[in-house]
Amino acid sequence: MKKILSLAFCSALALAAVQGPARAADPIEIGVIANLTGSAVKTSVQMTRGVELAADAINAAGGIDGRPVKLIVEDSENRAQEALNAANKLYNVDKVPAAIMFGGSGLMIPVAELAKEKGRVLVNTSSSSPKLGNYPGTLFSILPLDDIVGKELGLLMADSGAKTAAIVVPNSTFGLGVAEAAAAAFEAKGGKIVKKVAFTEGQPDYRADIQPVVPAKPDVIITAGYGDDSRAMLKAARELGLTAKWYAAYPSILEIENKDFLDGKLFGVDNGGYSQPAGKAVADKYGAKFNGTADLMAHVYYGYDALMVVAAAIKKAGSAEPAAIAKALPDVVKAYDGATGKIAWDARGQRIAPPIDVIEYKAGDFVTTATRN
Amino acid sequence: MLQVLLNSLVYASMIAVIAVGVALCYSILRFANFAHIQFAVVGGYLTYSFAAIPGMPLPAALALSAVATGLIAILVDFLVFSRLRDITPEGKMIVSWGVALFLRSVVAIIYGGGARVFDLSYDVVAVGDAVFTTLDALVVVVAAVLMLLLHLFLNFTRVGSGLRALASNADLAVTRGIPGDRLIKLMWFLSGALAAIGGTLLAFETRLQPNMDLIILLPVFAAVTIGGLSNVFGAVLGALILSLAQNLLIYIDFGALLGGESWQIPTQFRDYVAVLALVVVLLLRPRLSPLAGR
Amino acid sequence: MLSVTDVSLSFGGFQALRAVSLEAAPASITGIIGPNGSGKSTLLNIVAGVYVPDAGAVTLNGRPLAYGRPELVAAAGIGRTFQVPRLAHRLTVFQNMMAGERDQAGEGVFNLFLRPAAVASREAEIATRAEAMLKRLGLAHKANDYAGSLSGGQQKLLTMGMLLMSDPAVLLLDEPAAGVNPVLIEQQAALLHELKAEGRIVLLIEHNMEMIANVCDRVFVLDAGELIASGTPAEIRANERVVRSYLGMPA
Amino acid sequence: MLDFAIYCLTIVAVWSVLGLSLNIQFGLTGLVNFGQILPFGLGAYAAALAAQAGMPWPAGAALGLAFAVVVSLLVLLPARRLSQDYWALITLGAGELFRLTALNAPALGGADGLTVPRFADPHLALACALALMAAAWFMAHRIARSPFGRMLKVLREDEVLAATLGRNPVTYQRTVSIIGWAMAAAAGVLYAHIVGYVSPSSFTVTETFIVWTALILGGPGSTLGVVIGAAAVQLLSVSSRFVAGWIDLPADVLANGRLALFGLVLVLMFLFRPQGLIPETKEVRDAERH
Repeated sequence: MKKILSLAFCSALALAAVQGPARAADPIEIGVIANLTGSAVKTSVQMTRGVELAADAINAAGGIDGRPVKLIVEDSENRAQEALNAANKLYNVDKVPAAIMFGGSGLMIPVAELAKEKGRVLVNTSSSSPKLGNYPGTLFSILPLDDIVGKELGLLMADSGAKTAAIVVPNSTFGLGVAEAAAAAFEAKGGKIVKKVAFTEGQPDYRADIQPVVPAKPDVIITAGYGDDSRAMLKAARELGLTAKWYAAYPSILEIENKDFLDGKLFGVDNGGYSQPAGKAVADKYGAKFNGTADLMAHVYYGYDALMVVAAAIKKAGSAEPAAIAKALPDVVKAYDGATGKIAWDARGQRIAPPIDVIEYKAGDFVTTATRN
Repeated sequence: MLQVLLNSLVYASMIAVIAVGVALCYSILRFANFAHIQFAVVGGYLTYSFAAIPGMPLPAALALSAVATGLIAILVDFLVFSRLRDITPEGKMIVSWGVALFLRSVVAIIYGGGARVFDLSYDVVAVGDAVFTTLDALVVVVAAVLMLLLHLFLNFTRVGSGLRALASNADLAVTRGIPGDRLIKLMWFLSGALAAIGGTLLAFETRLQPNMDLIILLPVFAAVTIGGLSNVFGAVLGALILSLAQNLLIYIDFGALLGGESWQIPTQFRDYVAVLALVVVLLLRPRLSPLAGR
Repeated sequence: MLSVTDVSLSFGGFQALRAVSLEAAPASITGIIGPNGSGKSTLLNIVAGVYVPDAGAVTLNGRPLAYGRPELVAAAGIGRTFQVPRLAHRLTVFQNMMAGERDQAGEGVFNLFLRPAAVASREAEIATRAEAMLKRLGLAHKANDYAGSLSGGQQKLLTMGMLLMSDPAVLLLDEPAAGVNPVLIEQQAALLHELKAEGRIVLLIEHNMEMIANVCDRVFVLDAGELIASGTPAEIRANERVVRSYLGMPA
Repeated sequence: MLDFAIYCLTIVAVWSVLGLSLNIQFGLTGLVNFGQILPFGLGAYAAALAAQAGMPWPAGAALGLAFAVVVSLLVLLPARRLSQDYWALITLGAGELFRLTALNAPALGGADGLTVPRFADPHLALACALALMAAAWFMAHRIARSPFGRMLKVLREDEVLAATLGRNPVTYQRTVSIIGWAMAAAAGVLYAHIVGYVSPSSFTVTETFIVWTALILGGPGSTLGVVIGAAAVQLLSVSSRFVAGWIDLPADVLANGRLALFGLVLVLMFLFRPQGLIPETKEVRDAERH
């Protein structure tokens, strides 16, 4: 058995060693870390597809200075240790200069620590924890922090004339972060929060969670969340007869459970994508490659922009060395008009002042009704 | 309050249909079968697949799935458990976990990790302040009918009384000419089929996920334990008690009770009730260990 | 002196023992016989501390037993064997024998890590005794075999040996001769005589009347939870009621 | 590449400690702990909480061990009356209670968990992990080969026999639980500092059964076997990533395939080699010494 083990391990090492250091004509390898198993799989896959579309676009245009981009996709299983395993493999064995990652802060922060230690680049497409600002020069976020989006959401609610609101969010950093910022902005404009529900994700049914919201009779409901949990949550709300309007951060990542229930009653803010020409182009490519845009979520745009800015940085720096990429990144984004609109970073590499799209769900489609830059 | 009762009844129905299978298996083979709950998930997915066949009505898909899952349970017993009848109960539990892990992963490979949902149309019915759906009503009725049929089967058929004899004293039953092996196969078929129906009902109400078994593991085992592990109808009662306790706990406004501001226990603490019920019931049951009785 | 006084015990509605009394003196072998279900094993289980009697008392040298705490009863010097021998099957015969000794420095975790020398010397002492005991039982050649691989009779000898390691004042033996080949039965009988000579109290449940007649000083007969007779083996053989209710039937 | 090997070894060492801990509980004593992740998680969360409060890591370690010991006694309270399959359900429930609490208590970071300072130097992490593994190995080996371990094995084979020999099984079970849980908690403390993050998703029933797979694969009761089992399971996990690049399977199929393999290993080992790859050694007495 010892023999078999050491054999397996050695062959793994040998396999990795074959890949060796990069030469000029070699492809540039970029890592992708996403939850391909475990939970939040759909959004992760959407992000990965976005990166793939970007890679297709780059390679179709002849690559970066003649070198094609090659993606190495690793699964994080939505567990910190597996995310670290994945990042360790990408940074230490595949020696990728940069990795694009989908995952909550619980996974993103350990990987950011490792990236910092190894002097590599990590591009965040999903996590919005304020702690991510602690890795300047290592971690760059395509997604803006929750407080920005949350505040815009709160203002939008107040503008609609709503007086009372209930909060129904998952008890994650994302859900609570959005809810807090939105509630603060809403209350500053004279609104009142009448009920707050923070549910644990991963439960099959949320009827008992939504139940207490019904007697509170709010005008609007602040929500955030994605995937199967959002679908189950909306189903419970519909069955319990909630008639309030919904205000969501990134409404496209909600899984719409019943079109009629939410038609004309779901609003929200997102940054870029829907109204930008670059976003439309990505959506078209998505439709061509993945059989239509029915399941398209905003994460496609984040993934797409993530790889695009990394590629632009490599091109500008004339080198795929991580330090050069990190140095070039803040410069190239200034000139980049991407699927999620213009990207502006603060000194920590966190996205600020994103263009905000105001979105309404009408007749089964997310319609951008206004854009604030 | 009426709403709490309704919610409890619906939840208890789904748990009970799955829990009786665990009790059935425990009563005859004397081990807690983790794989049983995975049978429920497999059954749910099978119903989903059969229903996708053009022209297949949902009830037929459900029946097919029940039969198929029953056969899978027999197959698992033939391949695994029947060869391990002599090992300790805890050894069997570990093995059954292995089986569950294997099935769960295979389901995930075939269907992917994301959730699947049945696209059902149903209406919402209001009773005073409370609401329920016609689907809820269907779930409760199906569960009740199944339990009634199981009761009639176990108590008023020759095969059923054979099963009961096997459960109360396997050695004696076999020496009296009751065909033990065939009855054990029947037991597996029954519990597999029940699991499939329970799993499908759960999927109707909520969703299908490969790891759904982990979500309902505690409630199901708590229900079975409350009912007395080897008592089939105790499991039904256990499911009702547990479900009621869980829903009441999050319904009661403890803040107002204590004269303060409204404060309720967050819903996610529901599962604490299941675990606590499990522990308390186990503590209260005397003389389980060969050394007990002190 | 081991005294059982008016002991009664019922399980649910079933009266397993009804006011049973008996006494066993040091350096004696006392037999308990009776048909299956007569309450012999129940009585043994009470004396061994497994069951708590509903009424009555069991005393050893005047001190009542810790009912319901078999490990305390064992520690008080009452050793028992089982009809189906209980052994650590996946330990060697020698290791089983070593486990029989109660007072072991090496069973304290602190000693184990802080006083390894004391543990080692005590272990060597016990090993010497275990070796001697195995020789005495005629099992020395099996020392390194798994206990589970012994024959039934050898296993019964081994369990007796394990008890003797901690020098019990009382031995409760549950059908030591059942299913054992005649050669080993003779060996057992010889061992019992030795134990008696050492001044121990031996209580013996047995169906093998030859064994009873060979070794016992006094015999008590149980039937349906009640004591129906007592006396020397010869007296018991002559007792009409005993013959009718027990000995007359094929055992 | 070397860094990756160092990281892998570190992870293997940590999981070996978990395996050794389960081994003295189940392999030696027969205690079926389906909540093995509980002491592990307690250690990890204690390290995280101490770090959050600005305390140095030894404080976290001490806190973790203390938590584990206290909770092991609490969970063991009912054990004296229960047979092992019930004990399995209780520990399973206790592990889930812990996870639910971590998931729902804001002070414990909720679903998003807590940050822990990471080892600055991977070599240091490896050294610490190896040191802990060596200590656990030494303890486990010493116990297995001692009179104490002998009585534990008697207990495993037959609790009634142990009582008949004048031992109180509960006392021994309690001691074993305290040692085993403290060991697992120490592994948890180290794990937190290696991964740099604790969150409820790292402490699920699945993790418990990864340890079980390692134990059953390696050989219950065998110290060496368990370490080899843990190494096999963890390295299989890591190396399957390379297999993915090789045979071009989707990552999710591979990850699930790996879990399916673990399940299969559990079942097949029970069916065909219940003693494990490296069976427990028979303690033979050398007659020539005397």
